[in-house]
Amino acid sequence: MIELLLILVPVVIGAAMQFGRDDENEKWSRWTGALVAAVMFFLALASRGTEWSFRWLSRPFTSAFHFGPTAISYWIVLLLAVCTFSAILAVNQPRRRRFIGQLLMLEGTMMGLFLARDLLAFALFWDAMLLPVFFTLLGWGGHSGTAWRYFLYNFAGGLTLLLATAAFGMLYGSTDVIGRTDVHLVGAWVPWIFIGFSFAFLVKTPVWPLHTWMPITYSDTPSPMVAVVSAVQSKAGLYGFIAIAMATMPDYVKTYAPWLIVLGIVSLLYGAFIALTQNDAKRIVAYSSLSHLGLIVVAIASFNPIALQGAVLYIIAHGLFSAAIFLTLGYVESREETRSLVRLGGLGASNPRLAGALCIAALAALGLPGLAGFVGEIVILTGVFQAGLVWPAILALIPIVLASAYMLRLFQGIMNGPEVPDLPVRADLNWIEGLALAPLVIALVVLGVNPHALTTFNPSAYNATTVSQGASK
Amino acid sequence: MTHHVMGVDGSYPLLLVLWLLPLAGAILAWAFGPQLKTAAGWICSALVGISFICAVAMWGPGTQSVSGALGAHQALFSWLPGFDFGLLMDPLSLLWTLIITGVGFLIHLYSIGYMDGDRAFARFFAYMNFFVFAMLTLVLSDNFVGLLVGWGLVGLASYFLIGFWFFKPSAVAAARKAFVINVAGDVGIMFAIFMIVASVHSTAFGDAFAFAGSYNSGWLLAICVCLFIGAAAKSAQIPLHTWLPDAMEGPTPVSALIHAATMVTAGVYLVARCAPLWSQNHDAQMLVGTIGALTAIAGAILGCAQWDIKRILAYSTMSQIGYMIMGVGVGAYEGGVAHFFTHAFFKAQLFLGSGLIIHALNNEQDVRRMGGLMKKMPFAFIAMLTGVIAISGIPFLGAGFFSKDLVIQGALEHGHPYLYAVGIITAGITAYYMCRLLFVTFFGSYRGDVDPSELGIRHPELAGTPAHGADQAEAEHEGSGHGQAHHAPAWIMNVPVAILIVPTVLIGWLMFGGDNSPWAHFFAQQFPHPQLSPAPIGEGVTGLITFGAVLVGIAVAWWRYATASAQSRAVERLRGESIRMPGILTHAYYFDLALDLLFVRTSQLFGTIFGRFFDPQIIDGAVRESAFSAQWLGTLVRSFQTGLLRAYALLLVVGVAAFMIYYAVIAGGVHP
Amino acid sequence: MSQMMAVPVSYYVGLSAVIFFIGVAGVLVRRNPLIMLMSIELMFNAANLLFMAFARAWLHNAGHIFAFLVITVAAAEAAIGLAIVVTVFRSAKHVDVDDVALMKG
Amino acid sequence: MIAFWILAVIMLGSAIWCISASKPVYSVVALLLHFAALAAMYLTLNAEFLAVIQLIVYSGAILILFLFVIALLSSGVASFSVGPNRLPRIAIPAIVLIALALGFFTYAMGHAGAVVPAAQAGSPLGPVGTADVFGSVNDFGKALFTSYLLPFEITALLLMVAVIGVILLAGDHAPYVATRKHAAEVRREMREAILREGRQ
Repeated sequence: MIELLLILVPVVIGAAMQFGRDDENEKWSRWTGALVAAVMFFLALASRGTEWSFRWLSRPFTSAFHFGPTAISYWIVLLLAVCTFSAILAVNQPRRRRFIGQLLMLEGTMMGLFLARDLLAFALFWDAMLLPVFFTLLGWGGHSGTAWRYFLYNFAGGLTLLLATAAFGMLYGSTDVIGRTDVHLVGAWVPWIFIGFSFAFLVKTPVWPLHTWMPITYSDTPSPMVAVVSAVQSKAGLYGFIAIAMATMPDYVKTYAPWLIVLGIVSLLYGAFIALTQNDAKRIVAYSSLSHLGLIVVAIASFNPIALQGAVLYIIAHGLFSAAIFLTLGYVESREETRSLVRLGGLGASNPRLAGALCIAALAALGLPGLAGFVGEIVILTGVFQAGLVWPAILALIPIVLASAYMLRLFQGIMNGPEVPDLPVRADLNWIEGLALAPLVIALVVLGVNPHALTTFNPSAYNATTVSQGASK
Repeated sequence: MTHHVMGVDGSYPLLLVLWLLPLAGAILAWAFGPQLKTAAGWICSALVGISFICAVAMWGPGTQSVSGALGAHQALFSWLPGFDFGLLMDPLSLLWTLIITGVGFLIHLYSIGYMDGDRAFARFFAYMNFFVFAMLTLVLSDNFVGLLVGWGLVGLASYFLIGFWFFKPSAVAAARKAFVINVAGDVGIMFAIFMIVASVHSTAFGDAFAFAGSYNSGWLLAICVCLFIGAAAKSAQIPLHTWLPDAMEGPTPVSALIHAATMVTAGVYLVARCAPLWSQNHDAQMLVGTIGALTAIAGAILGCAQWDIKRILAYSTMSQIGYMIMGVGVGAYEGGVAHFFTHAFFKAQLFLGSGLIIHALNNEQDVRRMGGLMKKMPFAFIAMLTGVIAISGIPFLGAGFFSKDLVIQGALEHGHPYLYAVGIITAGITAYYMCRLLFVTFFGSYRGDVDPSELGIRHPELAGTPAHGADQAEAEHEGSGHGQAHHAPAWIMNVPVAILIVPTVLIGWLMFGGDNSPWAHFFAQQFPHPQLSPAPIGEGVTGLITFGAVLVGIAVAWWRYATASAQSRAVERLRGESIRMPGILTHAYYFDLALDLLFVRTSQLFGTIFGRFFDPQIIDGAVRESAFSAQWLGTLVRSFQTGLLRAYALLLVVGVAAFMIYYAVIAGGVHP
Repeated sequence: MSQMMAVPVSYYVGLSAVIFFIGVAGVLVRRNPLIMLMSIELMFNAANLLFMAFARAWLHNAGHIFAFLVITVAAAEAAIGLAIVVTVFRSAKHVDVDDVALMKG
Repeated sequence: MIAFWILAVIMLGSAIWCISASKPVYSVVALLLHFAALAAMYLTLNAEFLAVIQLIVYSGAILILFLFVIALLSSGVASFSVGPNRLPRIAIPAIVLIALALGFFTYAMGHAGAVVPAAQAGSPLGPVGTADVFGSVNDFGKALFTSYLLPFEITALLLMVAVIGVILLAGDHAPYVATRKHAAEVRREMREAILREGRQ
């Protein structure tokens, strides 16, 4: 039942918050939202090992509303709860109540996605989670074209996901397979099913060359929303690769793994090079996301237990630091009304706390040892190298150097240098804004020092079987 | 997989305390800086002092040797199987710990005076303490990942402190450059870690070294080269040295602690720590030794062409680290480490001494605008004089002589006569440029009131003088109305310098006595000692040859800068020398330009092509074209929707007809 | 009767096809909605003729039932069609089908 | 056979007359002739009930309805063709194609081989008007109200819907039918309304 609460409570409350006049109840909405998000966090904590199921279809294949965290998604769900909490506290958009409502609905639908143990439910929430972002883009974003681009790209992915799910159901007879290790699809249709899944996952992640919806979406979406989107929603595809594709059709994933590695490496380099030359702060982070998530794709495609462990670490780490960066950039934008590195500068002198927050987030993103990003990077690459992928490992090291260059450029461009006189500097972080960032920063440091809690996840649940499967072939 | 632990396992609370105290100080000063005000400086210094005391107290466990395990080992936690973390204190790390906390403590004290009145006083000490913590992490770690964590964190601390005055664009750029180049080095170490984990499934030093003999030699060479990329970046070895001179944008105590005494020697530590790996591979030794020697002589030559006092010291640091790297590279680990040890004292001494001058002259760093300071600042003169004696290697009068001799002789003993020659020549050049620094700064008459153009100062920012942004820096530095100039440094700045004079002069005697010296005893079990054939030239003779080179250097410097005629025409001579300085030297062999073209510009070009052309034109273009073709298809289909009833009927009937034809002709008619 | 018995079903099919085609041509070439409706009736009847012929050939009265249903539908169709024609006429004062063409893409 | 040919000729002639008549009322007459001939052909095929229905429903009801509408429209000034013939030029090849298709189809059907068989002993065939033979009211009614009751009921429903539709369409409140002229009028009105608003 906890799963049901996790999904329905945010959705219902979020929907309820959409009613009423625009300017009503703005004040309590933040605290209601934060309270709901906090309760969701503790519910999510308690959800470990629980399951809930209700029969849905029996023909042409069986499926169920079956929810419950898997070994991996448990952490992603926690990440989602933390990020939503932070994002809600960081909301300073107009029509705040509605915005927070959208955030809660996004949380609920993504809870559904990550808790789903049934492919059909997974596909359902895959499309559902697009809607809050879409409406936020229409209501608060700059350009409606962005909203449509986001929606069309991701919905196209959702379509192939649904088709692949249907084909999966017809082939296997049931879609209630996520988190199970005994499902191994074979047949002439499986490559097509895999391609259908992959397309959805690659668009969502996104991976080169399906990424062009992402930079404009990330720069147009208001920061609290994009924090959650980049932190958690972008992990849906990666989670899908691990929990669905690798678990149920390992041989086919293996067949296509070289392509995935190539795409991952190209994303890695491509994103990093572009991030080096952008002037819009949020676009820098967007392209850096492309780069970082490419690394996770490489990790997944390398079929190595250590790399997979690192992928899970890095999924969480990337969620934490990208949320932190986007929230901080949101603070900067709300103060200075610009995101352009050309116009910004010298904020650090008058906003030391803001500078500190951005600094920690940027350092985590560039993989500073001692923060969570580094742990993921080194564990992934160790695994990738161990899997015999020497050149991918070498190429993946280049973006680490580039990351340090563009992240420092971002940080220094905003915070350092002479103070720009015509910027409307207002104030340093207030306590609510600080409270929003605190959980993210603390988690980054704790996981950076000792990520042991996260590595208790047993890769054999997904990988050992697949590896042995692959070996026996 | 057997688990090899270096050091005796156990619980060593002192080790944890000495490691974590500076971190506590950093957090304290960072979080409560505004409340603590100047107390932050005292607290942070005290914490580093306590760390030093703890390090001294760890002498016993750190040098113990029980059944082949040397030193003390404290296990901490584990990320994954193979990624185990712990602290290791053996003679090598003990030595580094003592220097980091001991010299660090003195420099902290000095900083209380130097940074007095700075708006971000507490922040400075937070960074300094953080640096000490990070450096301790680096040297105390018992595995490569922990070392890499420390490696990255000292880079961060260095970044913060170089860019401490972050309103200066030059400081910001220098900080970023230092950080990025160091990350390039980190990446090298990361790759070495991949190879090690792939071989031994563990990151622990013990496991990696126990396996050392059985590595494939190409593989081992690759590991060593990758490790050395990290070492070269951190220790400013050619070609990754370009960040070090720029790093002088940081406050002078920072230059003393980080960019002279401790952090930049991390590469030496790494090579010495991985001695079991290097000893197995002659090619790796050759490579490292050669690069060390090249850096030594290249840095020394550049030192002769600089006018910024801190840049001279920076190139001298680069050159001296070249010595150390050469030492540990060729296999003379004791020698290389010994040079680190003495260098830490005399270079800190030199930097702190120059800091006294800079502080007193209101941030003036150009030696051409100094002169005649001997009478104005006798204490600074003495401090600098002892430092110059030590670094130049004048026999028995300074510490540098003993350690440099160990390195040069070591090169010969391990069969590298060319490196030996380079070492001796470099010693002569070192003596020349250090004496040049001393004579130009302290002899003659004061030139601070001479118009810069008469001294040949054309581009102050290129010469390293803090020109743009300097006003603000000064305003910041003098923030609390501290008066225009510090003509009398506070005692707090003089005491650490005075204390440092003692080891600068005397510490070298530890290394006197060949194999029976206390130094050799200390490291008896640390490093591999291969059987070497005796060198063709004895140690005493080497000392004499070196001394000859040093005398030549001093004589040239004396002739050019210190004779009466040279001093009377100092302004014209300096102007002439500035103007006639070859471009290859003023631009430091164009390394910056080459790196900029090769890496920075290339990356930016890629980024621009991808971001401005590939993304919008090719990828989005393809998407747009497919959208257009869908639109075209729609227009095509739309043209059938004429609204004409009869046209619809026609289409319908044509469809029916098509079906009929299909069944009648293609499907072969009706079969009852 | 015997002469009639000799008629092959294919004759009926041919006749029906020709009438059907005449109906189609009527719908396509005439612009008068009334004649178009009548042409549709022609097509219905062509189909009905086939039903009858095959029902007779196989002695199964399902064909009759179908023809009956077709007649019913044709009646409904004619009623609706004529109602539309009247409505168009009342609104537009003419009934040229080519001019009632605003529902286009 | 002779009857078939005679009736066939009548049917074809009347059908061609129907679609080519210049006035709709001639078409109705032609159609009447056609339906009558068809009813006769039904009789030759032993479908007496359907023949009667054909006469009553088609010739009686539907054609009278057509006549009423023609009378209604002809009372006004309505012309049946305004403006150019807008049928696409593709119509002519299309008609040829259709003719070809039907020809092929007929040819294929010709190979079906079935003939309308003679009445034999034991077959349900009998003279027209006899009860209980194939095609009689009895035979037809039994089938309609037993095996085919559901289609029959649905047809009834269809008829009811048609009646309601006709009442709605042709009732007092005739719905708006968009024509070119109307659309132009609406646009003009809107433009004027906008101009009025602008002046105020």
